[in-house]
Amino acid sequence: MSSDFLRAYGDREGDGMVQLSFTLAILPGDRAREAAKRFAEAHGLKNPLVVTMEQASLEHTYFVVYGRSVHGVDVSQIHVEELGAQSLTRDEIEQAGKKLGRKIVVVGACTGSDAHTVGIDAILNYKGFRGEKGLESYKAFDAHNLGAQVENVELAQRARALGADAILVSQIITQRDCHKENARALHDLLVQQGWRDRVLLLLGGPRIDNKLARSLGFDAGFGPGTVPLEVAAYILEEVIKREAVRQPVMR
Amino acid sequence: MSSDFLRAYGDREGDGMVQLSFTLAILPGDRAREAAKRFAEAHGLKNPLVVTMEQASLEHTYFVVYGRSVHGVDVSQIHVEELGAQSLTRDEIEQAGKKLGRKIVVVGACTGSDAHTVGIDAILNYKGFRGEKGLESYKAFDAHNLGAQVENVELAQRARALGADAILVSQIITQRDCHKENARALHDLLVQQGWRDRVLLLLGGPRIDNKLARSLGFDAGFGPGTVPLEVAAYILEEVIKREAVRQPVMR
Amino acid sequence: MAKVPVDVEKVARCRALAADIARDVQSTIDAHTTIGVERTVARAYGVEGADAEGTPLANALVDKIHGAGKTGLGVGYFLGRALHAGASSVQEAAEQIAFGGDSVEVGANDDATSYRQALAKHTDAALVRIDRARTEREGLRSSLTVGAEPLKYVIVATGNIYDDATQAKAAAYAGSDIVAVIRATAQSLLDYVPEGPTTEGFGGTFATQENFKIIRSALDEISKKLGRYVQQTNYSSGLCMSEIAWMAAVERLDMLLNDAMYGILFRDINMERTFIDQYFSRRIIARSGIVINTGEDNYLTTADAVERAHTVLASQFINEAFADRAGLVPEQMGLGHAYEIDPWIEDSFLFEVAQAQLIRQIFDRHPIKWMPPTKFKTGDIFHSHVHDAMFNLAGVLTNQSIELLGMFSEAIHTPLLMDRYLSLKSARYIFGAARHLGDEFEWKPDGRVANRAKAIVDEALELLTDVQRDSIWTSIAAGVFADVKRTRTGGKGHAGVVRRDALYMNPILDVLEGRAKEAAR
Amino acid sequence: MAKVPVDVEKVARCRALAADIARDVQSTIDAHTTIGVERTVARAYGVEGADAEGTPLANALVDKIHGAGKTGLGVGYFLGRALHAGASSVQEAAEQIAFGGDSVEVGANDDATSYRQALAKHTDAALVRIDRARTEREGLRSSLTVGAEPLKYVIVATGNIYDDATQAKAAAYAGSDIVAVIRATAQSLLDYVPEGPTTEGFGGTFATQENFKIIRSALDEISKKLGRYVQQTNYSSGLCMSEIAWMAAVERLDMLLNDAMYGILFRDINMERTFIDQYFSRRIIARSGIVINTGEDNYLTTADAVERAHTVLASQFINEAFADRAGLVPEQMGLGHAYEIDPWIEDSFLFEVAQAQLIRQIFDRHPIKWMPPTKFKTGDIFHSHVHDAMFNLAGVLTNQSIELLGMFSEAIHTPLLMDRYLSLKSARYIFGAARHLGDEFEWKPDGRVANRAKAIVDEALELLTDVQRDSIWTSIAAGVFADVKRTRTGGKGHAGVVRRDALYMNPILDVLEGRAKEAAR
Ligand code: B12
Ligand code: B12
Ligand SMILES: Cc1ncc(COP(=O)(O)O)c(C=O)c1O
Ligand SMILES: Cc1ncc(COP(=O)(O)O)c(C=O)c1O
Repeated sequence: MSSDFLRAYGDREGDGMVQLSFTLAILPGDRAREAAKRFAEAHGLKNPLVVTMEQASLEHTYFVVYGRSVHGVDVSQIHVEELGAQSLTRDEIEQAGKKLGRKIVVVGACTGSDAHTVGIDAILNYKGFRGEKGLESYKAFDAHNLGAQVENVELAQRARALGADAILVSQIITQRDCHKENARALHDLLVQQGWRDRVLLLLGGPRIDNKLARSLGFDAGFGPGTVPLEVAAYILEEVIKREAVRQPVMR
Repeated sequence: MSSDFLRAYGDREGDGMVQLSFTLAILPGDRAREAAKRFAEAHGLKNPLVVTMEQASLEHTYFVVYGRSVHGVDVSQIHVEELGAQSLTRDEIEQAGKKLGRKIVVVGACTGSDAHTVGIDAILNYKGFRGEKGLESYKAFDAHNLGAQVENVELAQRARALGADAILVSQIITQRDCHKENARALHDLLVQQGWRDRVLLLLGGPRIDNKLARSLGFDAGFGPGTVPLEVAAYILEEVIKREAVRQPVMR
Repeated sequence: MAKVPVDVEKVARCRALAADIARDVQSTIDAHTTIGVERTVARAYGVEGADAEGTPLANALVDKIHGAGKTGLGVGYFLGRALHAGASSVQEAAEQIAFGGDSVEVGANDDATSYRQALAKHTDAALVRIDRARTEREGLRSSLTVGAEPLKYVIVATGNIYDDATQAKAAAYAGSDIVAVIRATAQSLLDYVPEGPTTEGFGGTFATQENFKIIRSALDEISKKLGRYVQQTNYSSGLCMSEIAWMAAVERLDMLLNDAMYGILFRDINMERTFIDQYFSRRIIARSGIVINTGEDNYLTTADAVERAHTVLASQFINEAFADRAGLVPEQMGLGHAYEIDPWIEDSFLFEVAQAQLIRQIFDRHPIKWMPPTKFKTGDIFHSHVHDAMFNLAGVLTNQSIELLGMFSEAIHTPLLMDRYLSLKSARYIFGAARHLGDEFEWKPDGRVANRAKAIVDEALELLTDVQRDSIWTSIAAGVFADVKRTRTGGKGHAGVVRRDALYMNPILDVLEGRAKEAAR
Repeated sequence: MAKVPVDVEKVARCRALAADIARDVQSTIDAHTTIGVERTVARAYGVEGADAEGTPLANALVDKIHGAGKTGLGVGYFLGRALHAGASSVQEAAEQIAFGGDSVEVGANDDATSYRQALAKHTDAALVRIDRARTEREGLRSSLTVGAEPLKYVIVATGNIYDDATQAKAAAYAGSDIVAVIRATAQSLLDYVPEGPTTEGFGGTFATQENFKIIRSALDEISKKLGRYVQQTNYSSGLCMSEIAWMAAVERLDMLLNDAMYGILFRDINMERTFIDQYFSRRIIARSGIVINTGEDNYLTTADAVERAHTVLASQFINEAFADRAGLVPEQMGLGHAYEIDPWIEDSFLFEVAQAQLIRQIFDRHPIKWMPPTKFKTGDIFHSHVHDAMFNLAGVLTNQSIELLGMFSEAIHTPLLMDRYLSLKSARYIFGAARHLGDEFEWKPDGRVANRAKAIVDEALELLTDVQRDSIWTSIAAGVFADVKRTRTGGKGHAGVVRRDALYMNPILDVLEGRAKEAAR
């Protein structure tokens, strides 16, 4: 066990203490307590303590259990694809944008039947997020926010028409993984239309991370708390990188 | 899978949804999120969602994870030793006590260095618990409450001197299982002194249940929320049962 | 109750301005109908069922008429004509028109008066159906106890109506007074109401007539078991606003989310369409005794709750004015607002209380509906639970009527059974522990709370003055509410708006508006 | 601040009665010493270390004297004699007496005056050590910022001092102002203070001088890192009350749990022993500038918090009177009370607020210490977190000085790192969100809150009248506090109480009591 092997920390190094809560379709009692205990044990909790057992419906009981987990993670085995972008200041971005000699066109939308605009607005709109202005406010960018409830087909068409360097997709609703389906479908559509490689694809939302986005065919993913600057920096760097590789960009 | 096979219930039958929270000695970030995810997966959570990742110290991060547990419990396989006692009313107890022709002597204490008297007081003292009076208030019982911080040796000696039918032990402090050690030690002491079989041994406390008490050599265990009546009914029935088997009781 | 100072004269001016704003819109409403309104009329007359693809007969019928450009006559015109021509029932009439090749042209010797007569007994029946449901609801309610205010309102949203029923009963068991079945994500943009029970929905469950029945019957069952009447609510909103209002009326729902402007702002539904639909939906609601819940809470999810607090109040005056025009009494107007200030702002609790108390006092006969924190919720469920606790405290302190309980998992998923149970437990505790807190003091007349309340009234008055001057159409286009801009003819569903013909026939509306005599019963 | 009406005349009578009660006890205190007091004196003179079995030299020394029945002369007498006889240091003197066969009999030609002289420079050194620690503490404190009230006080209790240090730093990082290391379950009944760092304890960690040092140094480190001074506290309580007070004084602790009667009631420690020990401990505390926290909160864990609320107030007056007699200024008297009313009682929050506000007003210069709900906590950690939230709200509303933060796992275990983090986060939120709530109103003079406050004063006055009449000895025997009965000569540690001899020598006490001149420095 290397020192990179982490166990849960309750109040002592390596004590493995975790808290688990759940509902079972059983009524409170000795049997139920035992059932909850075994359920916790099945997860690898040793000597689990059923500290709450309360009837939550005519058929269900809610439990809270504490126990010492036998599990751990070897963090030395974790290789996450960190986002490439360096942290640039707003000024640096504007400088680099000037050098580029043209505005970077970004087109964003919250797609499918998802009507949550706040996230994409936070990134794109002038108003911004946490006191930081959105991409609209940058001279380096030409930002188009199509709003919410935008179908993939429409988004693809508008983006193409605008000559987008980057498409920004927001997905907030995640019930039964509809965000994954929706995102992957856009990627597939662009592949089918033959221009996937010519555009940066960004995905964002409270349940998105870089790893997930990449697994759905996107170039990068942005999670909760993202600020416009990070996104601006990422797009700028990528566009410059790509510009260098393959000139001229079709438009 | 029989219908007795229970999975966790989130908002749909069998969805397996559980909530797990814990702390790891790692700082927040993509690696930490992945570590938390793998940690959750190790417990059998499918597609775990790391919904919280907050730095809780200079070295630790606190996580909340939701995921669908693959585990379940077969409740048909659970055979818990339910407490024997039927639910009697106070009147029925007093009636049966009268028939018995003598008072049942009970001696209670909170043992070891444990100073928590409230639990044992709730069961024994006149004042009682949740509006229900304690064993002191029954004509059928002669109740002696030795209070807290009572050593096993002293308890055994007093109980013997008083001719106890039942010894009631309360254990509240459970850090590093000191309650188990303490309780088992009393049992062993009585065995050693040769009169374990002649007395009922009851254990109670917020982390006690019947199963645990029996595994420690006690006759019955009582958990949180116990009311005096349950205890009275249990002792009465057991004493009557034993009286019938082996007459006369040594005193 | 701990009161804040309210300038009654300013409030009166706000009301007068709002009445003006609504009056301006009413002329448009009175001159138009929509395909949604007409489908509602068809359903009220008894048109039911759907074809194999799931297209409701009401849609097929109205689409046929609309395709022929004759919606301006009203579906009643054509149904009456078919009945007059011998159709044995409204259903048969509808089928003939939709599929049977009946003409939807207006003939030279059409006789509107006879058509209206042919409809008369059906008009009566339609109203009787609503009234019966109302009587039945009121009977059941009065035979059982009802919860104390703030009423504890919780949502269920599994996507599957049968799971919803399980959870609705669980919620009732755990102490809720009102259960809402949240709608599936996409439903408000559908221009039809799905048929039958449904078991697949994202973020919620479809609102269908059958689903309403299933939940009502589950709640009736548990209400009787508990001896406490549990209310049901759903959404009369989106492109089928009035159809759903009618379904709710006949299926004995108790409340409806229903707002004069929500669809415009949050679903990008056309403005005219929304105003016309809301009017007819509210006419039905007024008749049925249902309580509406308006959606001003939503404004604070897109706009800042400190800076734009007055837009909520201004909009409430407008919603009140529209509701009043549709015949609702104040006791039916559950005006909405929300606890959405950034919790980390110093004295945020005081600001929340100020607004809650202000609204409570201004709309004193109204069953105010209060929404919990949502926007600043994070995945930290423990902290989220505390945030909701402060909301609950503010609710009982300011005596809100309907308190939609927050869920600690708000930022994560629609509530699990356990989440809802804990939410109810927490509300029960706080409503009890601080039951009479509001009776114990008055707010200092020049304190932070009072000054905040005064400022909100001042700003609302200013805003209403502007809106009255510019008209609501222009004001919404300028983004005064929710920081969202919409145009009069933009948005979804505008094609379903039609100018009424001189012969426009809607006998049900005539009764609801009090212009036609009611049948004796 | 939202005030409740307080009858100042009644409060003055309560104070006078309490002063009387304490005066009665003082005659016993002044006539006695205890083995605990003498060990403290020995330590103050520099006696340190322990033998291989862990018996501290201070114990071996005093046990020897006590065994010979000479405790009444004071350990100072014998140390002074040994020094006078040529011992090179106090430590050597102590070793000689304890193990070296020095006589502990009083000789015919003993010369107390010389012994006292021999001690003089050591007496000075003992006081300098306390004063230096105080100066150092005050210096560090004033070089850093300190948190706003209510101060956020949290406990750590892993059993292992090194884990405690980790958690103390974590707590500081997460925003705590004060960190307490809870003591091991059995320690208060030990008649010695263990030596060195300890890593095994049930329910807490042993209070040892080395452990104090470890935590103080961890907190100094993090305080400097954060730029915010974090206070340390522990327990001066149990059979080693005054020894621990001395250790805390020299190791720069900031606060101490220290109560005139807690040991009697909750640890069944002998009454006389406790009163004598508390006096000497407080004399040291007064000198060191430490703030005490009294333990009236505990009463409400065994007695009902609604019915016995006045016993808390009455006891606070008594604790105040005892503290005053020991030279503490009000700014050092952190009188304790607690939020322990059954949360499911209607208006329980109002009752809690009434008491908290009342105590805040009556003891207006005192750093009131408020304890969270514990007794009605269950394993439902989610609900427990909400319960604590209401406590936090009441704390900021009534402006408590020191708020011991509740932990959601209270009914389960001593806090995990995560539990403490969340507790601090919640307090930070509520203290901010309701920061000025108390400035916004006054309680109605005849409301539930005000009437409750009045009733508590009335009942406390009545109780104090009885106690003054009967004496504290008799009253405690009758169970007036905490529903617990104890007798004057019963309980643990009575054998360690000794009547002072006419020659009793305790030069340190003489200085602390202001009877002896202080050395110039
Ligand atoms: C505000 C809100 C609404 C508003 C939306 C208003 C609007 N115009 O946006 C209203 C009230 C209309 C609404 C309605 C509904 N909502 Co809603 N809503 C929320 C709420 C409270 C906050 C979301 C939000 O604004 N967050 C703030 C923003 C700034 O954060 P963000 O979206 O995460 O964005 C940040 C990052 O993720 C990132 N980001 C996001 N997108 C992108 C894109 C790119 C390219 C990049 C780089 C970054 C990026 O950057 C942003 C800034 O940091 C959440 C609960 C919550 N607290 O999260 C529920 C929530 C999202 N809603 C939910 C639901 C179910 C609905 C409804 C379907 C309910 C119903 N049936 O009525 C409806 C229907 C709406 C629809 N069709 O989508 C659920 C989703 C459940 C799930 N996981 O699937 C949630 C979680 C609530 C819940 N617990 O039930 N909602
Ligand atoms: C009150 C209390 C105290 C009071 C005790 C006063 C007294 N005279 O009893 C005081 C303040 C003195 C105290 C001190 C300490 N306490 Co304490 N205390 C509690 C508290 C808040 C409530 C316990 C209680 O009274 N419950 C109410 C009674 C009615 O419930 P009950 O005990 O479960 O009893 C019921 C059943 O279990 C059953 N039952 C119990 N015994 C028996 C016996 C029989 C025979 C039967 C049939 C039934 C039965 O019937 C009862 C009625 O239903 C708990 C936290 C909590 N909320 O549980 C902590 C708690 C028990 N204490 C704790 C600790 C650590 C301490 C200290 C060691 C802390 C310290 N270092 O200072 C000290 C030392 C005391 C000691 N040596 O034991 C921990 C224990 C941790 C653990 N699991 O090991 C707890 C859980 C708090 C915490 N989270 O840290 N405590
Ligand atoms: C008035 C109103 N209608 C409807 C909804 C629900 O959303 P939708 O109908 O757009 O799905 C809300 C949102 O909570 C609302 O406030
Ligand atoms: C004044 C006082 N001393 C001590 C303690 C700690 O308990 P003990 O010293 O008995 O272990 C407490 C309890 O919280 C207390 O209030």
